[in-house]
Amino acid sequence: MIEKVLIANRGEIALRIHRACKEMGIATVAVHSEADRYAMAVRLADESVCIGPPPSAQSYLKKSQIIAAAEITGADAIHPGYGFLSENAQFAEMVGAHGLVFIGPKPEHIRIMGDKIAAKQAMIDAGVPVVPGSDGGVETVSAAKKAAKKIGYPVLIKAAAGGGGRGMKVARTDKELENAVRTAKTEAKAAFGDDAVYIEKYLERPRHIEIQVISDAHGNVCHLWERDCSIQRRHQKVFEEAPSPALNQAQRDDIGMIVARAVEKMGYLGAGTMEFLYEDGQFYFIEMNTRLQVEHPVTEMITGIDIVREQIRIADGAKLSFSQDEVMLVGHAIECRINAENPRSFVPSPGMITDFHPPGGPDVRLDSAAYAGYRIPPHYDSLIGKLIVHGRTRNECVMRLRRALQEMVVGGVETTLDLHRDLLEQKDIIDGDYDIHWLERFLADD
Amino acid sequence: MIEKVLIANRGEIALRIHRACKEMGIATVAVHSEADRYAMAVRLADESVCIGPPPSAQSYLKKSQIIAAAEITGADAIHPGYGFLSENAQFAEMVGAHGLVFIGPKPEHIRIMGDKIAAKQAMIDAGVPVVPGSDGGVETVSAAKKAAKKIGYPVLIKAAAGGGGRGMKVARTDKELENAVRTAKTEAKAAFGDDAVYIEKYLERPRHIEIQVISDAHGNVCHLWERDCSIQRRHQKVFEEAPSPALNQAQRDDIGMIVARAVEKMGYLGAGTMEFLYEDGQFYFIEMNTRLQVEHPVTEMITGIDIVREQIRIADGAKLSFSQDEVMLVGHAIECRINAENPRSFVPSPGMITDFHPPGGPDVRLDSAAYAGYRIPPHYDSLIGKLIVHGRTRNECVMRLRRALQEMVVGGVETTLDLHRDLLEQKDIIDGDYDIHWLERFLADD
Amino acid sequence: MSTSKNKLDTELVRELAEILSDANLGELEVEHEGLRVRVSKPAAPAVPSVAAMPAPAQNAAPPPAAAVSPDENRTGETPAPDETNAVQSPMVGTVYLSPEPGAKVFVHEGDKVKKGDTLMLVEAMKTFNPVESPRDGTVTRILVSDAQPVEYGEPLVIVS
Amino acid sequence: MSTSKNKLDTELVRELAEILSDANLGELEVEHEGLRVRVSKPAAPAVPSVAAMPAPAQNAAPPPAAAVSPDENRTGETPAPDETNAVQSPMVGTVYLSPEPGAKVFVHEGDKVKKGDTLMLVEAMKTFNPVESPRDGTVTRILVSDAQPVEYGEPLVIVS
Repeated sequence: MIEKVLIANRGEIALRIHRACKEMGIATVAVHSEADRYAMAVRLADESVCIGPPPSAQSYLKKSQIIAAAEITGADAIHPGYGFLSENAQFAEMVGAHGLVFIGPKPEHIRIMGDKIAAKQAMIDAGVPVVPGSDGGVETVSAAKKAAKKIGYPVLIKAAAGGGGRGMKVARTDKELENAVRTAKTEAKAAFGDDAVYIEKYLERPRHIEIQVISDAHGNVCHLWERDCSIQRRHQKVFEEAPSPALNQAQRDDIGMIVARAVEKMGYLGAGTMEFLYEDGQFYFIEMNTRLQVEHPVTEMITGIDIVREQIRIADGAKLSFSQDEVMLVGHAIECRINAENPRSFVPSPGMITDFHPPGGPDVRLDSAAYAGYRIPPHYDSLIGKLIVHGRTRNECVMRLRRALQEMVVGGVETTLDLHRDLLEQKDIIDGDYDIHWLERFLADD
Repeated sequence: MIEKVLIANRGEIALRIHRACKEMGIATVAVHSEADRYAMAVRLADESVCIGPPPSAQSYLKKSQIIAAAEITGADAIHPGYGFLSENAQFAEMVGAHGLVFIGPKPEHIRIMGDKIAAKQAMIDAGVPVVPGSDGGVETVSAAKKAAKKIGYPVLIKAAAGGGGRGMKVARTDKELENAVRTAKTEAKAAFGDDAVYIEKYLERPRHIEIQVISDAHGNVCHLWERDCSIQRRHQKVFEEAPSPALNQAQRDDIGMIVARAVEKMGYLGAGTMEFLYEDGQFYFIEMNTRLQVEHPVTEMITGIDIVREQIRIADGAKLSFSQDEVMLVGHAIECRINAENPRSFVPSPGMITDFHPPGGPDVRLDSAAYAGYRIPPHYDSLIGKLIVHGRTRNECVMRLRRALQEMVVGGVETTLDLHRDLLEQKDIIDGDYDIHWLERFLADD
Repeated sequence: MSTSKNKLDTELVRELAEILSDANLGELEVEHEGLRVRVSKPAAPAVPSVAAMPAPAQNAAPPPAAAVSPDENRTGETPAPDETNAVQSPMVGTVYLSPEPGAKVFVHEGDKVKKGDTLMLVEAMKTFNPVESPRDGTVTRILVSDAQPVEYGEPLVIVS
Repeated sequence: MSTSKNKLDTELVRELAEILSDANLGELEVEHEGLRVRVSKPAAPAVPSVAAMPAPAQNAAPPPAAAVSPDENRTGETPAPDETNAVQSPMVGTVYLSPEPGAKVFVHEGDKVKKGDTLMLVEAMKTFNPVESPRDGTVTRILVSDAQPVEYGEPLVIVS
């Protein structure tokens, strides 16, 4: 029985996990770096432990310190949130080896999905559609050319160990391919210490559509529909919605069941997300995130399911609190990520939040650890809040989001609120007519 | 087509109406007294008009000034909110006479329901169960005694023109009755300029259960289930929930359909609430509120219906956007009224709100016009916010409400947040086992 | 990561710090050819309440027509006159400077008036309400124009 | 995270910190060719930021066990000692004042110690890590008790 959870993260997601715990009657331990002493989750948690100086490598990524903190506070489980150690198989193993519960998938699934080539092979085996590509890594330029000929140009060269868009190159001709492969290998070596690269079909105008799944230790698996996260800048999601304006209910049911069946076959445990590119009615698997996603609240708002609560219940050995038939899809939800950044140059704007006034009223949710008087430390990412709005229809949702954005005030630092206010005036956004390159085009045109 | 709405109210409900309008693409005019120049609704509205000095009688109750404000701003409809002119039939008529749309029921229904004796008769005619009582007013003490004998003691003496509990007396014997009738008549004369009183059976430990109804101009009527508002202090609601922990689905369906049929028969237009006392499986009509209620959000959270939006649509001649079959009942919702008052003495605490930090996260809604730096004027009621929380079950809702109350900070003034934190620790509240006298007993014991 | 940076920046920073101190500034930021330097004094203990008052309407970016009432916009255009001797509108309505369209105005700027003289009319709900001078004096400024909507308490005319 | 950067940055940072101190600044930020350095003084305990900083846990009434970490409670009981010469815990763990249960403690208050002497042990994940004196001096105050959990940076002992 989980009675005390250590939250191995910071910012809004630490607060999100704290909230789920308190709503389950579970005590919380917040660990934090010296820079996060006044963080909201630290202030609200039942206990807190400083685990190191500000740099993540010496605090939030310091496995031994986090486990020591769990030991001295008597926590019996660790929730890793997203980022940091959430997809670190070794950490998950260590947690288990110390007799603690890791609130997340089994280490072997984290490991497989962390290796893009292995992940793709596992998906092919499980019947999930993947992007046509080289079967495994390409060692030489000539092997790359051969693979590209089979797939058809344009192609994408990716680092096997990469993530977040790093180390990716497009090639439209044999000549471009030669350079791209060489550069990608060099960069991959420098960034990840591993120069393995592979090749995939490059889709011109795909959408990013991902399927949320969740499974318990008793063989129950449900998918919780999709999220459309195509609005991205430099492969960072900015604006997410569910359901996707591009899918109809039959497509939604189909891909959901394909993913659920694959996850069942793997024996995957807990919450996870399969990310796809979608173009011309076809889905292409890109990766699986073996953790909670930043954008999980949009799914929560259309289904009424508290995903973090379910994660904790599953880690505790309980059964899913719903069956696939009971998973609702009511209305529409959109999330805006609010970063402390200049809304056009995206230069981070750390510093003191002097005013903080969240929007209220019906069907508006704010997940934020910010408060008036909070100083955003310069050491971490710039996400200061997520505004998530629900409506009975997509149009109602868009209108409500607009008015909520107009109410919200964050003073003292620059934020991307103005970018979202702009986005909500764009015809393509209002119509739901966009692909993964839309935002970059919009920002370039502006 | 309604394109600009004048909001003839203040505080959180003015903001609530503003929000609904903006989400429908409708422009807003905020009218305000001199004391409310910096009110949130005034700051957010498209236009604002100062209509008088701080006392309500010279501003928010000043019909001519409100209509003049609509004229100079070109508003085409007026939403009266609750309180103030919301149940003033003459105002509703004036609004119509000036070619403006009154967002509320027809004047005749406001008038009937404003007269308790007429209202009760109308309900008897429409097949709604009422409290046994004198058939009409009692003129003399001996007539009162005769009526009391028929009904059986204890009985309640009420002013025909009263409301909010004013001018009500309990009598348990003939002797008590004599005094009670004389005092009630004198008080009624002084308070309402009308000394008519009537007598009803006094229920010992009833619950206050009310049914939300809504009807359009095309003959469509729906009930939106009940709210349990038994937690009251001096007849003021403090804590409301839906659905009621005391009813089962069959009872809920029954009383809902009785009310819907009665409303249909009356030809009532718009949103309204029928209030009942409930004891031992029986409902007793007490009054009908011909307006939006403070506690409407709990119904919104379990049905997903935006009641203010529907009010505006109905006033504009549209059909209800749902049928009775489509009215959902998902989970459970509780509202806490947060007043700027000492949480035990209930002495109002106007002044500057220095810190204001609302709770966030899933399924938490705050309807409040307060902000850090806002000065609560001493001229009006002390409601500064409503915290409404939803859960898939009542238990989930209670746990979430607790954690939300722990997150919320209002600095600089005293608030009833601490009362709610206390309430959520009481076994009777957790079990949903209470009647309309529970809170007074709890406060007396404490 | 050029090493030249070390030498170059600190000199500049020292100089900026001196300027900050000499000029008694709170904060100073310089950006020039990819270099940005910001120096600031420790937060002074004086300010809180003003800074603590968020202005949702002004900050919130694209609200249609801004959440400012028409009259506030209007007075915002010219420097605010001294309103100590202003006669304020007793009601919401439309102000008229003359008894009927085309007729002469009740008063001009510079006119002498007696207590009780009609200065203008405010029309609300089809009735015309005279605005009377509260004292003997001179009309030094008329603050509204004919047929303009006014709110309660809005300054109409200065009689000093 | 190239290691070369680390060395060169710390030099710059040290210099900036000196400037900050010399010029009596509150904050200082430098950005140049992709490198950004910000140094700031801790907020002085007097200023408005304290008032402006809501303390949800303290205000929020009946939160179980109050949202204050155990060690904060502890130091709160006695007047805070001067921690300028405090030796801080290098890690999260459990502190032991003697090499093994029942053995003599490493140091008593009043003891003279040399730089490098073991003052106590911090155990984390079954390994015992000595805490060594950073200087020659006298143990003026022991701030923790045996077998007490400590967090990173927690003051353990004062050597002055």
